[in-house]
Amino acid sequence: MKVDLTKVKPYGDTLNDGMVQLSFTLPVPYGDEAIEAARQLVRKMGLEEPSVVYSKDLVGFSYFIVYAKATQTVDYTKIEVPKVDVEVMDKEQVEEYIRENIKRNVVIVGACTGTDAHTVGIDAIMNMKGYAGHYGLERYEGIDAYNLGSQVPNEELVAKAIELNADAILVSQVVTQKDVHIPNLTQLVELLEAEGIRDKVILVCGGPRISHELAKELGYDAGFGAGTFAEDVASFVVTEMVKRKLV
Amino acid sequence: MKVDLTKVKPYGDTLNDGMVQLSFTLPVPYGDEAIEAARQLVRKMGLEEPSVVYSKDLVGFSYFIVYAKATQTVDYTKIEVPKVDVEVMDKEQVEEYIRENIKRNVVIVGACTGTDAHTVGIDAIMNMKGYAGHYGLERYEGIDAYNLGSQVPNEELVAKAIELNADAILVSQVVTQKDVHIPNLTQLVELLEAEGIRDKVILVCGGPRISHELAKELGYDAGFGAGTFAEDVASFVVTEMVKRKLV
Amino acid sequence: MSKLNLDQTLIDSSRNSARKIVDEVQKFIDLHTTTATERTIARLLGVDGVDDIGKPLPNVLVDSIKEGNGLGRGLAYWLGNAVVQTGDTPQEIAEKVSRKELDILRLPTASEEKIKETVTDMAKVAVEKIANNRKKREELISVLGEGRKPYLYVIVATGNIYEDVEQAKSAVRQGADIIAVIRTTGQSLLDYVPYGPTTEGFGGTYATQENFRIMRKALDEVGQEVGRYIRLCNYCSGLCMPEIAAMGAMERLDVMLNDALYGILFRDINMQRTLVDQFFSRVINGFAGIIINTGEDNYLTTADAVEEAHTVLASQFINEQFALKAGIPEEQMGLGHAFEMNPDIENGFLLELAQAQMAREIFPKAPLKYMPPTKYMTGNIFKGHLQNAMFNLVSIMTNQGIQLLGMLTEAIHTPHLHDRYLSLENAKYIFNNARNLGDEIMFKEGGIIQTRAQEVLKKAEELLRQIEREGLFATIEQGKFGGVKRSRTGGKGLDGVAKKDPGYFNPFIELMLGGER
Amino acid sequence: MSKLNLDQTLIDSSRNSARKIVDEVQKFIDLHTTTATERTIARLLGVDGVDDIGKPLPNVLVDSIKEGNGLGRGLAYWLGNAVVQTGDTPQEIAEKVSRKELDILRLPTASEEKIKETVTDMAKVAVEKIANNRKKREELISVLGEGRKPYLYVIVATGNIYEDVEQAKSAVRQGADIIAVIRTTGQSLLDYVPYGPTTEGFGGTYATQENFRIMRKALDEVGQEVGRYIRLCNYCSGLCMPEIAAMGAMERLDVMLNDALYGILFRDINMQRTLVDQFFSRVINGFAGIIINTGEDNYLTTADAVEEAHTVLASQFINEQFALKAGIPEEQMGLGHAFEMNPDIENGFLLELAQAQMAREIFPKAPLKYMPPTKYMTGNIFKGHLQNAMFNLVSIMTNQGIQLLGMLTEAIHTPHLHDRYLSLENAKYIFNNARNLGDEIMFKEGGIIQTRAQEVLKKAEELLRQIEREGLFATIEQGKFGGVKRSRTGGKGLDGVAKKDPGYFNPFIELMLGGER
Ligand code: B12
Ligand code: B12
Ligand SMILES: Cc1ncc(COP(=O)(O)O)c(C=O)c1O
Ligand SMILES: Cc1ncc(COP(=O)(O)O)c(C=O)c1O
Repeated sequence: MKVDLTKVKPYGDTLNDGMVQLSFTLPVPYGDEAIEAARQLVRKMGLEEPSVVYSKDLVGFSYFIVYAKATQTVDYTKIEVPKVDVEVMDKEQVEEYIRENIKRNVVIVGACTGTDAHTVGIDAIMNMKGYAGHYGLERYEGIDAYNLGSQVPNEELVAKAIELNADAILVSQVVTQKDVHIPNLTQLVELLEAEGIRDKVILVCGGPRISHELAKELGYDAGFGAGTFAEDVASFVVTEMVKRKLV
Repeated sequence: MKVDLTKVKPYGDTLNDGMVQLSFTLPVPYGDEAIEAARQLVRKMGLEEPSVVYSKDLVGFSYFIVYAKATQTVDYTKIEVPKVDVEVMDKEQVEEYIRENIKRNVVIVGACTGTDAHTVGIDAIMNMKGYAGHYGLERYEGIDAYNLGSQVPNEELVAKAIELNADAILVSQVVTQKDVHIPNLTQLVELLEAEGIRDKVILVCGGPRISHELAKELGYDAGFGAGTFAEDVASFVVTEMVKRKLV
Repeated sequence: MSKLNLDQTLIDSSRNSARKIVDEVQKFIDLHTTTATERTIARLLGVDGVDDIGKPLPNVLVDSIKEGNGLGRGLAYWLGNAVVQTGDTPQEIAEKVSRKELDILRLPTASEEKIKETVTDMAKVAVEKIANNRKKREELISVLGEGRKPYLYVIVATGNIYEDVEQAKSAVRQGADIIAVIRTTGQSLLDYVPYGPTTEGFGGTYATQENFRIMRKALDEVGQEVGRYIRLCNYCSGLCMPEIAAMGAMERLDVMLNDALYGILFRDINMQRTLVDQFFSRVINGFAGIIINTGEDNYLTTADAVEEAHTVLASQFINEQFALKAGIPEEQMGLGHAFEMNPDIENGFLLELAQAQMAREIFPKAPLKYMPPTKYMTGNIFKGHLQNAMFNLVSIMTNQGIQLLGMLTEAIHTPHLHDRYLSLENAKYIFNNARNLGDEIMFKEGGIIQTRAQEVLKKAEELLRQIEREGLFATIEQGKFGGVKRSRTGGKGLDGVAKKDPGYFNPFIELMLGGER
Repeated sequence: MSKLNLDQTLIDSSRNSARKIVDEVQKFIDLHTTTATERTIARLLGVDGVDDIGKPLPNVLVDSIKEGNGLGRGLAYWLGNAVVQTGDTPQEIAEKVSRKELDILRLPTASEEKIKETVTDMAKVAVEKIANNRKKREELISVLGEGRKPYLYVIVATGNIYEDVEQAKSAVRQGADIIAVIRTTGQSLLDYVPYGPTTEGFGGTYATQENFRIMRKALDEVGQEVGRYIRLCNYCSGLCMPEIAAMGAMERLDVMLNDALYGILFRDINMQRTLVDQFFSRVINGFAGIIINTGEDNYLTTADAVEEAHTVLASQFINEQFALKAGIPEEQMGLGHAFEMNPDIENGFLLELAQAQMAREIFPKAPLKYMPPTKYMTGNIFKGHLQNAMFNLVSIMTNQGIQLLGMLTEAIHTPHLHDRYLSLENAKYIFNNARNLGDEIMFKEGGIIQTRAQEVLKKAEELLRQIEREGLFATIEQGKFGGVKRSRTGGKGLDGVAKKDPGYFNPFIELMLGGER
């Protein structure tokens, strides 16, 4: 069993068998034709031998579970993933880094913005208690952390950042239905630019559907997804401040 | 909400959102690159906005659950499915049909062939008891049903069919791993042709992965899949006998 | 017969404390009204529609009264007087006010008696209509029948009422008993109720009276088709709590999310505002025969389900007393709790079982609303489906009333059409396959399950006694529920609260509750 | 303490009947030998490899003896004599026979005593090796530890031993305790054991000694990595039952599917052949410390799990007695049963619970092998995952020994790599989350669960008494097990059965069992 990493295919029970499981609903009445429609659709995706292993009449809709064989391959050796480019330090190391390189308290303002009321994520990063045994920023020596909570309008967040002379702004977005987070995150960047302070702050966003790639696209300095801890963000913020000479 | 049946797309929660769920394993070590490989693969299938909602390190392999949006559409109005073309009669009707149109007993031989030992399917069709409240062929007046059981070599089945002067042969194939059923089903057709009796019998196969389409391709008169009852097969056999003037 | 060996004196003491806590708060409530409460009265008296900039006429009317500092007297007084003076209908008056053709604070005033009489006559029409809806529901249930308990409750949340309808019908055909139309993100913070049919929500659909009507009609139809009365649920919370109650009562909704504290804790709505609003909303729900669903489950999305289980129970006791105050019988109290423990906990299932059984024994007549795992759901839809199965199993073992079905995609998106089907299949399988398991088993004396339930009860009782000493407002200020701290004068909507003037009156309280407050 | 209130006299009576049934059959067994038995003796004496057309040398040797009508005397006699006469090793002799250089039936004959002594000395070497394997296993377990019961058992079935290895290692890393390499379709009907590493099976991989070795090595390695002894399982059934036992004993397998009746019922192997073969195979398994897994679960794939539950129990009693006869201690008896009821049955879960708890109480020391739902699995992988969860729940509630994990794709294909991961995750979640549920609950006196168990026991006892009267052969002829009828002289392999001559001997029975048969 020797995998050719330049031509990677899904693996069911034999190398390169290409096996993929799919499930979806089609808005057509249930019957043999619906099942055939499902098979045709999967074939159009470039998958071979589609086998509808289960189907169900949802009355006016038809649901399918399908197995099929992917024909496509991926060159794994060529993959490069944009990553937050920073050596993650632990709490003590961040504190020491601040003492040595910044020599003053770092001010961080955070909020869950727009109509989004999911505080648990931003709390996990900022509150004393932290998350899964990792203390939040409030507990870091050398960091002044202000968590504005949820449903904070972008305007209010910017005003607060200016008032506190913040070094970094952390934004959480959890509701992503119909991509509602995109305009909201974009508007914040615009507001900061309008206020002329975009360059003076480290701007970070996070949430379960946020990737670093997306964050960069939207004009943020970094983005953090599921399973982030305070130290990941803190490490990025303090190193970036030094890099961008914002100390 | 008006569905365009010439351009049907998967339906998640909005018409034409194209939402599809996939899961598969790639034989690459787990990490951000693996996740990106999964996304790239799904994009190559012509699906947009692939979102890896779960991934798991299987050590040397990586498992993914992905949601993405299909871009392909299917023209539902153009779909035609090859179907066993017969009016299904119930037991009494079949018996009456035999009395009126065939006027002698119909001999049917059945078996689960090759190395396949799954008798439940063929028993469901042939044995007295039947399946899910539908009596099997043995109980039909006017039908002499011989169930040879499982693991029957094709040669033995053909010999028995000749010996009994069978009108129809029923073959069950349940094990389909590595397509083992294809050569086995094909060989039976060849044997019958070699014996010069292919035209004289109604040849039917069945099993959970058998479709009428596949059966026709392989040279059978009909194929029956999951959820078949004795009356489906009986109706086909007796009508076909009359149609082909084998009475 | 208690399976848990719970100490009845602790239960009695808890209930007693809760009653005293609520008595205290009710004193405050009785002295105040709110913009939302007055808008509700306007709606019940027949005011509907929007002005030319889309502002709802109930808001137009109440804002004009508020600006003129007349809120303390109550809308009923001003509107009643206007009707007496002009002979117009409330709707005509509202329209005139919106066109600035009329200032109802500056009309000559009729006698209080005359006004009250006029208003009460109009109010009776509304109350009659609601009573008829209630009768209609009872009739339909007796003709069509209804699902077996636990009722299978699923949400629709496409943002588009017409898509919602399709999805709801499909869900009913797969076995759903209750359809809840989730509200769009942020609606709870709007200080008005949007108008008309809507197709543009995020993570949910606007609650509007027209949307209620559309869905009610669809569910009545599909209910006929499947031969089962299908209940419709919406959200009676946020800044328009009592208005939505009124709309729901008029459109024959059957179930309403309606918690005395939820808005305070989870939407940062001012506590004075919410507490006053919840009272009238509950009076309406109670009278309309609507089952309320309280929101204790939400605590466990921020606080730990093992550590903070007693706060759920304490809150259930409080919600029970608030509900009784508003005339809601136990049979309409869908007290909330949730299956929210970390699935990695050894014997976590036993702890969940203990909690659910405890709620069952302490609130024997309530159609308990049981919420599925959400917090520990992940993108692993296969594992998620199992978590939901274990949740369903606890429910059937402990005889819950309303099963809010968990969706295997909980961590990813609002449900796809087939997610609902899979959830219904999950629940139907487990409920049927283990139907009488609860009747068949006893719990070991002093075992993990009994001990856990006893401990939670004990801690809840202590907490309630503490709240009784300190008062509910102070308790919330300290963050005792869901770990969320709220100040008495913070949050949204405080400016909509007003002290009642001596002449204040709300005709519906008397009509619906059968006794003045 | 019985949770089921089972009647001990019925249990005793059942066991008593089973003993008598088996005593009768054992009389038949003791008078007969088979080609497979003799080939096994050849293997144990060191004969291995294949001839130039790929026929295994044990077959070459035994066939030559059979053709010369010498089978009744037994291979040990002929081969022993040849060793005495030629001074060659058994392997050398087999090779010469295969090259037609030697006819071992035509050599001068040494004294029986001399032959016996020579053979016994050689046999002791083999027995010693097997005993060492057993010690090695015990050592490894005491150093590495092992999984908690119920052991998590998964299959690999790619057809390619090298793919199997990858999949097995991945499964172990996800938590598997036992890896079973499923055999290719049809191997059980081969009257020889294939040779060497193989990569071309259908629905499973050939059982060969080399494949055993390859997998054993891989599991030892990954066991070190995860710090847990990993058990290897294969199939000791079919026409080569005892040969595979010997190979397994030599390669330190730990678990063997090994049922006294399975081959008869499900592979249409002649009943005389199977019954004789199973005896020697079990003597070897017993001595090698291998846990046997019996196949009662298979009944329920053809017969109805509600109607025919008592046949499972009856068969367990019979398998128990056959095992005792062959020196297998209770601790090595993985008696089989299965979670095979139609998931649509109301309270089906209660019936499954009753059956599993009953097996537990009746066979308290046996590491019961519990099989997952298969028959009612469909292509609906989500529902299937739930069926498996309920199965896992019954197991942890009733303290089963070996949990053969259900795969959500059971109705579709042999498991994909991640199917195994999902199954392991399923079992680990349920086992951990409901770890002590069984200790916590009692069953209602006279309730559905108790009543069901009592009924099944009663029917099993009646069936066993009937079999005792009619004999096992006749019972199978009537189709009492799994609804499958087999005649005494039908099926495959009867021509491999021979009556023992007076001078017959098999050195291993004495050495392994410590008493001649
Ligand atoms: C808890 C919860 C709630 C609670 C929130 C309580 C609170 N105070 O936060 C309540 C019950 C109030 C709630 C309500 C709603 N919810 Co909600 N909720 C959840 C739930 C169950 C868990 C979210 C959570 O707490 N996760 C745990 C935290 C720790 O994870 P996290 O947020 O991902 O954060 C981590 C990382 O992402 C990252 N991170 C997050 N933010 C940031 C920011 C920065 C700067 C950085 C560096 C990192 C970072 O670090 C964190 C720690 O590792 C999820 C489902 C699920 N299982 O995920 C649904 C979910 C998020 N909710 C959802 C919805 C739709 C709603 C509602 C809008 C429904 C409605 N219409 O009423 C409402 C309204 C809320 C609103 N206005 O926003 C949807 C979102 C769908 C989507 N993709 O858009 C979900 C997925 C459920 C569903 N399937 O419908 N919800
Ligand atoms: C029962 C069963 C067994 C029993 C069989 C007992 C018996 N006497 O039949 C036992 C335990 C012995 C067994 C053994 C094996 N099995 Co098996 N078994 C199953 C199981 C659980 C159910 C099959 C069944 O009975 N279905 C019920 C019947 C009524 O349905 P059906 O066969 O589809 O028949 C209907 C239709 O298809 C149709 N039909 C069928 N035949 C015909 C013929 C005609 C002419 C017509 C008209 C219609 C028709 O009508 C029937 C009624 O509606 C399936 C898994 C599953 N849940 O499907 C695995 C399964 C079929 N088995 C499988 C395998 C691999 C095996 C083994 C090969 C494993 C091994 N290596 O040892 C062995 C060996 C058997 C062999 N040599 O063939 C695989 C097949 C994988 C594949 N796609 O190739 C499955 C899918 C399980 C799995 N995931 O691994 N098995
Ligand atoms: C009692 C209660 N009200 C309302 C809601 C809904 O939230 P929103 O106020 O955002 O509509 C919930 C959330 O589940 C709830 O439990
Ligand atoms: C006892 C026993 N032996 C053997 C097998 C395997 O079948 P085969 O004989 O085809 O290898 C099974 C099937 O599960 C079984 O239960």
